[in-house]
Amino acid sequence: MASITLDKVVKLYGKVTGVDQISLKVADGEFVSFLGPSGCGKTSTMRMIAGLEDISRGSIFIDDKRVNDLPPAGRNVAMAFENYGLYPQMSLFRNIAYPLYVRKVSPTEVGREVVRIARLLHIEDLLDKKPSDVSGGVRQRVSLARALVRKPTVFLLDEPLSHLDADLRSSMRGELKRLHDLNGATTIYVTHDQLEAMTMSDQIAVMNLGKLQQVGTPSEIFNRPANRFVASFIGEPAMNLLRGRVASTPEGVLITLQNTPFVTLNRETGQAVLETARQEDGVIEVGVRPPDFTVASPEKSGLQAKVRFREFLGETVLLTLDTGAERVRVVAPRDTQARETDLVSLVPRLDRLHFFSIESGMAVAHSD
Amino acid sequence: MQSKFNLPKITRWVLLAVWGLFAIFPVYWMIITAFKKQRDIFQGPFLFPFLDFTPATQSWERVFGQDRDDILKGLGNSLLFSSVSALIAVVLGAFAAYGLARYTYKYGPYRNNDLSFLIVSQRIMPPIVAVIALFTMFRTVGLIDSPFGMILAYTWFNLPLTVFILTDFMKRIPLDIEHAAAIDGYKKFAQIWKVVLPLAMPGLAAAYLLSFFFSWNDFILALMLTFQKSSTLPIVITNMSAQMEPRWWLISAVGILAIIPPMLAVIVLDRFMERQVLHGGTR
Amino acid sequence: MSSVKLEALTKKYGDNLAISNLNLECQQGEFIVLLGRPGAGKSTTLKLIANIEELSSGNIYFNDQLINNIPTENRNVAMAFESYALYPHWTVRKNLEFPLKAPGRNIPAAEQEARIRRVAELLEIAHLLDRKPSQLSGGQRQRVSLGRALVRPASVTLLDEPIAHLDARLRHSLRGELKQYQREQNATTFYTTPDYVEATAIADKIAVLIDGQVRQFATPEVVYDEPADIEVATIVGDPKMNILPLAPGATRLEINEAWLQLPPLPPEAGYIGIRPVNIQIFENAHPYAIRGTVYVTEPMGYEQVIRVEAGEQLLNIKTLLTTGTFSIGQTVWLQPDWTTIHVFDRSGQRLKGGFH
Amino acid sequence: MKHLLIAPPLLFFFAISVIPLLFTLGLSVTNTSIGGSGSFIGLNNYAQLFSDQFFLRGFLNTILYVVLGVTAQYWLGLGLALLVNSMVHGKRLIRLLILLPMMIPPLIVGFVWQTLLDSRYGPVAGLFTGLHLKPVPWLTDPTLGFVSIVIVDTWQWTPFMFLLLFTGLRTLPKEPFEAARVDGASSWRIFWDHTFPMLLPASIAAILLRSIESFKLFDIVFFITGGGPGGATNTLTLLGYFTSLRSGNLGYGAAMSIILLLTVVVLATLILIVVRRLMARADKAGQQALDQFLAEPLPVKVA
Repeated sequence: MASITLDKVVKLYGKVTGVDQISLKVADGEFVSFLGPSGCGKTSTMRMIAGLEDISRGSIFIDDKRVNDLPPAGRNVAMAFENYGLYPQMSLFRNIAYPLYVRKVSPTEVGREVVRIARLLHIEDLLDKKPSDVSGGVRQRVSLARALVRKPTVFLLDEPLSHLDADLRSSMRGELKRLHDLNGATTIYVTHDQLEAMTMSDQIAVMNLGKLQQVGTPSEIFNRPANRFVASFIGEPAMNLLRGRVASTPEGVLITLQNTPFVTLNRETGQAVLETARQEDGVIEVGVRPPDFTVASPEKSGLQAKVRFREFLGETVLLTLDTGAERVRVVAPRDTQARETDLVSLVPRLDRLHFFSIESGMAVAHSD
Repeated sequence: MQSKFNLPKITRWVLLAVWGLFAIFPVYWMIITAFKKQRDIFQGPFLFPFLDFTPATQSWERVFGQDRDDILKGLGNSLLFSSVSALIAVVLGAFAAYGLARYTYKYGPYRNNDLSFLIVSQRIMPPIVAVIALFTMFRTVGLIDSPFGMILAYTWFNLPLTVFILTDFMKRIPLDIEHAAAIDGYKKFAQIWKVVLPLAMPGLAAAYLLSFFFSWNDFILALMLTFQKSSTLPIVITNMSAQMEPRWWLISAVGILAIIPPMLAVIVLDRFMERQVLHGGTR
Repeated sequence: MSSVKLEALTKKYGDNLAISNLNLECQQGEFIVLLGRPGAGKSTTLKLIANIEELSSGNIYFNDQLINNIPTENRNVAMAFESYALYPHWTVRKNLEFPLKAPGRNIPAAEQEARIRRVAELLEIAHLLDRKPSQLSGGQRQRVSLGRALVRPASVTLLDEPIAHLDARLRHSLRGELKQYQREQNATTFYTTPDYVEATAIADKIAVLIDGQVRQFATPEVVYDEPADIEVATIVGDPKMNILPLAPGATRLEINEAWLQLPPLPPEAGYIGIRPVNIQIFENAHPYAIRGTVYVTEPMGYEQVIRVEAGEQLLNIKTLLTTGTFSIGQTVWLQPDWTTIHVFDRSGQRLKGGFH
Repeated sequence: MKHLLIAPPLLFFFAISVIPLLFTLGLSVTNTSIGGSGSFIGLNNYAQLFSDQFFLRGFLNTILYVVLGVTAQYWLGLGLALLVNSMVHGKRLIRLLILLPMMIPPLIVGFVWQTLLDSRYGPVAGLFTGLHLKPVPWLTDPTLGFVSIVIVDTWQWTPFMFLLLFTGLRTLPKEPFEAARVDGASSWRIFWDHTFPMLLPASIAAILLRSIESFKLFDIVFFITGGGPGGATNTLTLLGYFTSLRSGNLGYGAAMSIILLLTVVVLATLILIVVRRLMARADKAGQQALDQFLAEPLPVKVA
């Protein structure tokens, strides 16, 4: 097993910058997710680590050894592809065995290893089939099995669950996490699904537009998002981002939304918010996650809003509300009385507010 | 590093250049021969690049003078037969291919696959097997040496090919797109005309091109089924050279003319074949 | 804008029954969601209504008129395909225009333009009108396909997983807008999805499809609170409802040498179901609790899902992250809340009666 | 409606394929000659064929042309397709240049190569003299004549193979090749383990098509050697033509064509069977290995 270091890695496609100066360290045995929307450069980064794409600038080290000029075979990485990348003319058995055949492992050993992995992934009865004869779920597991059958320095998994249906995806998520827990292999996992990243990773590297946005544990990413992008990309439904006016009062720093007082911050948090707002016309962006609002009757002080939709989600309801200028989403207990067109007052949880600079989008403070 | 076949770059270029020389040289030779006099042709051999002769326009004077009418007739006939028969073959082939791709046929024991095989199997039959009978049949109904007869013969010759190529293309057009047109309120004919045919464009272009090539290059059918009036370019050229000492300079000049139409066809149709029309329609 | 009645629909592919004896009736303007796993027959049902697939048997009525023999192009149904099925050789605008220009519709040019504009704004594709489908991302293509179905008035609108491939933000905002729009148009809508959250959020009524049959047809609240059988119960809810088999006549549940006293149950009870939020988890030995081993944990924001091996069972538990941190292999104790259980008979049917 | 769609090709099939075929079959059991009627002579024509040195030579030649020509064209076409496919720039132009020979009518091809290979005035002879080598009688020596025909056929039709194989290569998915590189396979192994097998369907189609067309080889030979010297480069189609229409021996010529047709059908079927066998055998070997491993009980810790 090994550690991986990216040092100011850049990928250019002609004049377009696909990956922009990414620096990152993955410790031995860590499970790290590259998370971001499609086209954010996460897959390109992984492919550069695998050696499938040239590195335009910067360096990649595996265990302190610079690997820029090594072909994929020389890096001893194992990879599972988003579209499986199975060998269509070979049986599933031969597909899984292929990396071992190439390394001239003895046939007995190959058979033993393949069957072991196949049993682990519950595909041992299908090994004589061709990839075209089995379902997408099985193909996905074969692609994983082919990566897992060797003992590489690092596992690279490119959206390995994206084509599975919901049930299988959720159970495979658990299986993968257990597998990593058992073998402790350094793993890089590419995904656009924040839930996958949140549930499985030791560390998440959030990317957007080719740039690294934040690296941290799932809890850091969720509770202290570094900027507006990370804040709205993590968590479902997405965090509400509201425009507030900032004013200094004797009690502290007062934030006003829609001309009504919203919250008064303590000195420490307030100071940072105040300083940013001073340079930006006295305005700040307030982030509130949908579960962090409480729905109260309209006479209570809070953000006044009119219910636009009420959607039943089982344990909870999702309310979409109009505040006049903005649209707000709130997740509330299902016994919440508010119906469509009702007026309500939204009261935020004071210890779970996030503040972002309007101009740069960077987080200014978190009130926790 | 990106290549699937990892030869060093220089080796690749050298290999390509060797083949390129082999492939292009005869064409080059034809072009320079077209500017030689009979005497120069029999002066050789010289050293590469074989340009040590005085260029002459003897051949072109013949092409645009004495032999003009014959050549024009041959060129016109070839162009007419090839382009029209290719068009008919593509249209009929497209409809048949659509049928084979979308419907289930059952004629006694014959299903879709048997029918396609029957149609395509005609291609296996060497023309020589049919040509004697064809000659007799055509003579009986008076189609020998007639444009209609030649177009008919070439259409027959090419139809299996177009059906073969287009069936595959029709199958690749997602059924849902056709269904969408029905949902949107259009009847079958409009569905085919507005949606299916535009989406089969690369196939139609490829099928047309190949049909055109095969008719254009045909020799044996024209040899058997024409005499005078409907002679195609290859027959005209043969007649010109049916002498003890072939006039290579003249034949080369006509040869250059003969390459132009298929080249133009390729250049025009190549872009249609490259077009990824189906891209983006479905998930 | 019709009421729809599906009567004993059956669709066979060879020997394979895709839809068997499916019945469903809905009023004009209702928003019906067909919820089911992949392969349950959701798409097939829509295609039967559109007559893209031929009925093997059964009857379809629009406004009480039998329409079995009316061809697709005359049924006046609009449909968004799961595969999108855009016309790749045309721009987005032409794609949206095509249904409006169909023979016999005679929609004035100004109204066509207005409709296209309205739908393009609703779906946030107004800036893409002059692009071709190949220049769009997957999510944008899906919105164009949805737009083509919404742009014209239709007797029935059929939407086959129309927002499955959009990003989370759009999925949430579109859900509500879509329903609102269809309500304004007074359009009868059939909508398929495998995602129960989408179904409960948007539906007037949910039809749960399993093996080509409607297992339950009711409002979202009823489907969630009173699932008709075990299969319905496990489709609606994430993570899945835990289903525990009972020995005949059992009065207690034995797992890992511990047992739990069951509440009084009718004699025909065969299974009990407990939702993951209704099981409490403890790090230390706890009275009235069964022992288990953590199989895997999944933190997600404020909450976490913990899967616990207990005896033969793998139980799902959903709780707040603040409940504690658990690691794979750790021993934990579980205590179900008996007041919230669902009871099913041996064949998996829900038992009526007040067990909670 | 659906019957109307496939009516034309079926009509053509019966009118211009089946009827002439029966007609030719009928002719082949008579001694009909041009301008005269013949009488039924049973299988005499066929019997005679097998003692006809010209026919036997032509038969052998045809098969050799197909085998040698198609083999050469396949490997060259495959090589070119791989080379061009691995290029990043200039694909389109190179492709057009490679396709050029295919666009020239065989008749012209014949003339051009005749001049090229002429032992007195041709540039090839010129090159040989320039290198102080003895000029080679390309067209007048029986063996060399045969070789020349194969070279010209390869020159003209390698582009066709290239086109089919290049298109085939372009439709192959990208991921398996990347997977193989990550799995640690060398270029050579990737070619034999993946490219070649995945291209097999396209290869089979290309080889079959070219074989079928090669059996009809006529015009190139007609114009370059006319079948000579002494029938050394004859093909069955050429013989059939000379016998039926030049010598006017329709019945005998018809019998020749029928034999040709049978040969094509038998060979095409053989190619298909052999290929299917090969593919099935590869599967079977894998299957046996698998059975052996599955039979072995293994201590596996399943979660």
